[in-house]
Amino acid sequence: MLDYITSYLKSDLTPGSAGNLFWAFVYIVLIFLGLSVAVIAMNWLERKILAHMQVRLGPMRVGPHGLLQPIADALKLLIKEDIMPSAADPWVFWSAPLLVVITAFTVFVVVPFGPTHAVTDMNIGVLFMLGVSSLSVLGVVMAGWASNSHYPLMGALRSSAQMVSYEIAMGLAVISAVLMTSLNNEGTGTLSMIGIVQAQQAQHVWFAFKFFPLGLIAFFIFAVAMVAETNRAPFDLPEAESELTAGFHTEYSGFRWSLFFLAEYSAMIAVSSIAVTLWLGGWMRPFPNALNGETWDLVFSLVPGLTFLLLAAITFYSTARMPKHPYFKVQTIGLGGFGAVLALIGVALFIPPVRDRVQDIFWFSAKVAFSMYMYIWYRGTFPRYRFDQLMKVGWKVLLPLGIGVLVLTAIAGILF
Amino acid sequence: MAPISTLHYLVVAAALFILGVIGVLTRRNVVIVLMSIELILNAVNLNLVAFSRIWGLHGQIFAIFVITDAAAEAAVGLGILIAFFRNKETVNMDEVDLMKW
Amino acid sequence: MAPVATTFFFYFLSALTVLSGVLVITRKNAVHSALALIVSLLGQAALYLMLYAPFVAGVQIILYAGGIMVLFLFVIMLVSIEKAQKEEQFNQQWLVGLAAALALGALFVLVYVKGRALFPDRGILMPEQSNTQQVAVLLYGNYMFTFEIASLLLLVAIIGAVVMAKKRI
Amino acid sequence: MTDRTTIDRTTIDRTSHLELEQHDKTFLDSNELIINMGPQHPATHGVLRVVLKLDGEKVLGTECVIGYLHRGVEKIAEHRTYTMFNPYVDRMDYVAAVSNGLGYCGAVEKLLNVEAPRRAQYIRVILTELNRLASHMLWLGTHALDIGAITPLFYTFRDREEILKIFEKYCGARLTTHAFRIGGCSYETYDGFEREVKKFLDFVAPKIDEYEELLTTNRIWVERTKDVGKISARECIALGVTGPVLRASGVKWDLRKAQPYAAYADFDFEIPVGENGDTYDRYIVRMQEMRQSLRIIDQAIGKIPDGPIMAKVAKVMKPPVGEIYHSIEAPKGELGYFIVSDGSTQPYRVRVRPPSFVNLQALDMMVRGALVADVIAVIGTLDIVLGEVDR
Repeated sequence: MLDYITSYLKSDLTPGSAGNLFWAFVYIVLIFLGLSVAVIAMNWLERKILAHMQVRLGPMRVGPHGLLQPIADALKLLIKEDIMPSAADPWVFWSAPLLVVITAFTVFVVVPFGPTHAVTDMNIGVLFMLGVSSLSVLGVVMAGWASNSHYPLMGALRSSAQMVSYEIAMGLAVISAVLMTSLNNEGTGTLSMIGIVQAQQAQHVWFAFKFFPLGLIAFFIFAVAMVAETNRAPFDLPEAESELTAGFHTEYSGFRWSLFFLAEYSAMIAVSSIAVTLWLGGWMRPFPNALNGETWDLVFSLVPGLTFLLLAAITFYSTARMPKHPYFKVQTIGLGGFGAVLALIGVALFIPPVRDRVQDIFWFSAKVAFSMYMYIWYRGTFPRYRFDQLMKVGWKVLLPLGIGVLVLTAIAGILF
Repeated sequence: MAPISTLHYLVVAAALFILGVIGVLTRRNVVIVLMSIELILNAVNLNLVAFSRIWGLHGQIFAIFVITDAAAEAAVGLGILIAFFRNKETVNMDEVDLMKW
Repeated sequence: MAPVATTFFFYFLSALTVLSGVLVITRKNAVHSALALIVSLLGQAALYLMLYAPFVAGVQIILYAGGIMVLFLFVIMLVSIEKAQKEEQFNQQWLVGLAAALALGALFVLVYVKGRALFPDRGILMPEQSNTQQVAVLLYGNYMFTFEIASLLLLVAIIGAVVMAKKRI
Repeated sequence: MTDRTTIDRTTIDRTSHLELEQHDKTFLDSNELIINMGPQHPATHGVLRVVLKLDGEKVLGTECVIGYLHRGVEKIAEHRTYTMFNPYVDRMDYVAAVSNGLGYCGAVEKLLNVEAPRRAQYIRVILTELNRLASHMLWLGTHALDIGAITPLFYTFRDREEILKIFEKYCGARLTTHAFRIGGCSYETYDGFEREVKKFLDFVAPKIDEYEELLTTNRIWVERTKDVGKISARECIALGVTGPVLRASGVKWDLRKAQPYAAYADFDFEIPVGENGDTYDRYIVRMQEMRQSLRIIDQAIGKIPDGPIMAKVAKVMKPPVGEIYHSIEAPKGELGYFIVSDGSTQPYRVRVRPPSFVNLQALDMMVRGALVADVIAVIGTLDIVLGEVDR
């Protein structure tokens, strides 16, 4: 048994490829937990960042700087009465949020957090991710239809039309990235998520900067399409609050609504990880071509620890600025404790074996986090598109652009 | 239990095919008839892929073509359905008895 | 990787596929039928994976479950189904249909029993790693012409669907 | 089978009454879906209920159902003395309460044939223009929010707060100010009023640039607002639409210039006008108006005269028998008061011509043939306050 467990650690395969069920299970649990924590953190961060963009403070009451707010929200949602409209179709109404959540989580089976840190490595990885994430539209349509109400139905129709049309632009952008993986001596490309990152490693470049500006344009197309896919501002028409109240999940409440919420955020993380894997070098550290060599490797390997120390420093600074009043005593201690935990993690990340193991995961998460920040930024900045304009952007701008980039990438691949 | 052979897959495909045929022949709702056709096409696909395990990949290519065809068929079929519904306000198969409108 | 619990998964998936197939043709509500069909299609995609055809499985999920079925659901929502639900679900010739289906089933049984030798039990295991490549080589090599014709078919289908569904040209 | 007429903006019959009963069961065909937007809807700015008749996403017609906030203000007036009724008018357009008060006081003053002293007139102008700024800021924030830009709302509310602080210091109330009395002002300005208003002017001018930076050249904003809710000058006049909506259609009509009241004749300012009468032009016009208000306040603060703030008005007002109509340019358009006096202490009849109510009439015409999302944009751009629509 112990051999079975330890044997995997020495191999350089993913648990799925090595056929090691135990570790596959461990990875699944880890990803599930990590994703839940990420969604909770994202909830807090989105509210905080948006608030600071909008000259306000955001959640401040529950816990120091509102740190416990997402947990309070989750508790509230779980305790809330779960209402089902009497005219709703119970089975479909019940299964729609489940379907959305399941598809959003299933995608993470193939997301490579590092060369061995993925549940499994499929040789149709990208196809799998696109396919499974395209299933979530079914959940949206089911939710809208099952509610048996006008606004959800309109939201569902809008979102299905939107998701289906943006999937095409997305697919074209993905194909041009896959095309770039075939630029090796054998001329064989790959659809495997790990294989794509390895191709970028072999070519010493992130695909976003390959064939400048082709890679960048493809990345741009994907970046726009992925916002539309996840129904986020400025493409949040299906749940446009000022038009359709809440779109397809108007009739949902309590736990079922929180499932939609969970699915939306994990879908955002999922498409961000596709973008990171395909264009931003996956787990590679920044500047793989310009700043290479032992010294730079060492310098970049210190970044994770430094990041956490910086976060800890910010936390300590905020702790020092807390009002000196007995009422805030618990909160101040809590914030200080949080900072101490961050600092401990930061210190732990400097220990060489940990440092080497964590590198890949850190860079991958950092890039995904950057992408998530962009999501929040869009939401704070852009007005919402109208439906016909949304379709126009999808079909008349992104689609021709995608085809053009694809053709040009193929030509560039032959020429260079 | 016996190891899973090609024949097992063929039996599943046959079952799906028969279900599809029953659906096409007996249902009155046009949408469900169209879906039954999809079932039939899928049964064929399963056969093709199962055979491709023995006689090479050509079966999979055919399966892909069948899926393409299914997409085309669904698009045209649903287009006809919409046109039909707009004129007759029903999705009943038995009402489809005019060659033009 | 070596397949795990093939027998169990085969029986589980085929039961799922066939049972949801039964639901497709028996449900009153077309949306329920469509959802059952989606489950059936996903079960089949998993069966393709077991047959070492991952590319076809991926195409099945993206195109069938994600594309065609969304189209179906879309149309079902557009046409009112409340009226269709209250009507008689099966037409008068359901006995004939059932008989035809049974005859077909008998034919299948006959073929499978008589022609058992035609389907050898040994399967040539496709090397999983290069399935997509092999499909691509065949698709853009031997079947290039067919591939182009398929694209033409799709174009015709698009135009046809638009012409049919448009209110007024 | 209903007749399937082509629906597009050019051929649409913009005046026919919407027949809500006549519709099919689904929305596959031309005239089908009836959607009830409001009275509890995030984007109808209160308790407005709009019944939409839709073809898919396209609006075939609308019907406004109002009255959810009706409080019978006009009827109340008949049982209050002229002075007692003054605070009630603040509750109509509660985001521009000062303008309401100015209109009412002006009307009664005309009826009594008294004139407020110059200093009072200047204070009135300053506060009214500040209130115009506040009202336009609130409009901008909510309008942008309706179109999906959530950030401007907080910026405008932050800056509106400064105005409300000045109001609070002046008269003790932030929203329903009751700042003016018949015959002048209730209060003398507080110490440092001029300084604070000047400080506010310096503070707010760059902020308006900031809003414009966020929106004016934003591609999505321009696409969402250009050619949306178009209304021609002719249609505006036919419907009695006034205010920025009218001016955005190209009519240079501003009561501050056309029939100057208070001290507006003393100031130098321009009337911004648009060309197309679409939502974008209305946005531009209102932004320009905010700058013009700054100009007026700046001039008023510069030459505010000394003197009394109240004219001699009897404690118990008994205006002569007669009737009077007095209107001012409120932030939303022409706000008029028609008062009939029977010589007693109470008005015989008060009728308010609220700009929001009249402008709301244009909604149906503006959104026919547009999309659902445009209805939201148009409701936002009309800048209605339900308190004033329903009274």
